[in-house]
Amino acid sequence: MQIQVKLFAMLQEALGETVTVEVPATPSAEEIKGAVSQIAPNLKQMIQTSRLAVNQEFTTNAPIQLQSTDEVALIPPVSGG
Amino acid sequence: MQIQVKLFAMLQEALGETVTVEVPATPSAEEIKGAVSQIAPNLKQMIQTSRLAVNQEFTTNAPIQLQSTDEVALIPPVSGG
Amino acid sequence: MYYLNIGDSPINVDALYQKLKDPQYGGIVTFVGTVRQWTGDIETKYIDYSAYHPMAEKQLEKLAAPIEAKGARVVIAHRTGHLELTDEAVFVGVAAAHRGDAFRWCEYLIDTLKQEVPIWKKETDTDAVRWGD
Amino acid sequence: MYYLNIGDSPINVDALYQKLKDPQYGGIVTFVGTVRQWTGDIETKYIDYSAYHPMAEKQLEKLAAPIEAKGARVVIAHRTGHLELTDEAVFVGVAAAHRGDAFRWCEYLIDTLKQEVPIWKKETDTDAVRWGD
Repeated sequence: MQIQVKLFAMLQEALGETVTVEVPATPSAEEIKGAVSQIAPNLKQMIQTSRLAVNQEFTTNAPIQLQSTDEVALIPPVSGG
Repeated sequence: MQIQVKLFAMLQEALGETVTVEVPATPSAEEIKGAVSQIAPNLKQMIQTSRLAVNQEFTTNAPIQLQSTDEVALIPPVSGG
Repeated sequence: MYYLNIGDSPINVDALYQKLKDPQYGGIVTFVGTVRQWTGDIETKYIDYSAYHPMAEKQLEKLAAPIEAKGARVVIAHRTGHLELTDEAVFVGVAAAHRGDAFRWCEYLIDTLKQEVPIWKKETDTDAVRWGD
Repeated sequence: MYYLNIGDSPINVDALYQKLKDPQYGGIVTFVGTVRQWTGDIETKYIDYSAYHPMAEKQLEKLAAPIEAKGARVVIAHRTGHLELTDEAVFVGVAAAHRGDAFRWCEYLIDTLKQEVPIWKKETDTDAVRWGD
């Protein structure tokens, strides 16, 4: 399935607010991160250290039951405070 | 020797700002507290739990080389903050 | 009830402190993080903060709710946008009946905020631009 | 340089906080103790604080100097006289380069103040007058 992934911080500066990627049904977070890495191999390390959020909740390692309306986001290491 | 002892808090309310007591030369803090307790036996427990200060420094257990100009004070358990 | 805010307006420390005052609390601990000039040899000129709204606000609620459930009050504000030296980036305040709790919970909240709340810092230093820290 | 004050004027939290702001510090931790209404079943009406001047000020200096020697800034104010519910009795603030230090030192200062500084609380509760706590 095709999904849009929201990006933030340095990933957003490099790639824009969202990228569209092709992922398997019920993908894992790793598979989604891998699909984004394919678009931007030079950012692979940053993408690997990012966390995935679906509908504004951090995901676990479990396969994700994605709906087409779900909001998927890559969260680079946070640095607030 | 005769010394004046400054009092504070509940001791000051009960006995006034100072009391005059007779103490041995180079008295210990315990001897000074004992002399004040003789004036106010009903406050003995409070006096025993107080600390002694000479010239606005807490004293140790050592004998005190008192001068007649020294400022001696009984410090009841503090409760600021 | 907690008060949480993430936005571009300057942080009004006094107004946030006033929200923590209450006859039922005796101890108020606050942490304020400001933009510091030097980090070792690196000199910071200014910082821009961005956030993932409203996920960042939801994450703050998850932090604040368990502390409030213990009977304390929580106030957290994080500024976004452009900040100059000494500007307040974050305010975390806890009012509690006992000061030990207030210290513990305030430190827990800022430590956890720095791990779990999607806010990012873009630091413009005299030698380079740095993301995060 | 530290700022220390013991006196009858109301504590101006915002003015004291401003003294802690500085480009060299990134973390400011403050503790404020206010007059609390309930302590278990005991209801407090008001509190009068008294101090042994200037021994109390000297004791504060002894607390503040070693913390300042570590490169932090210390601001402490204690109010004396008549205080009503929610009035600020004490303000202890530490600004430091790192927040962990600021938390540790601020808590150390208020804990030690409560042991070593000759200030006394006379609490007028609805049922009785109590010295100390």
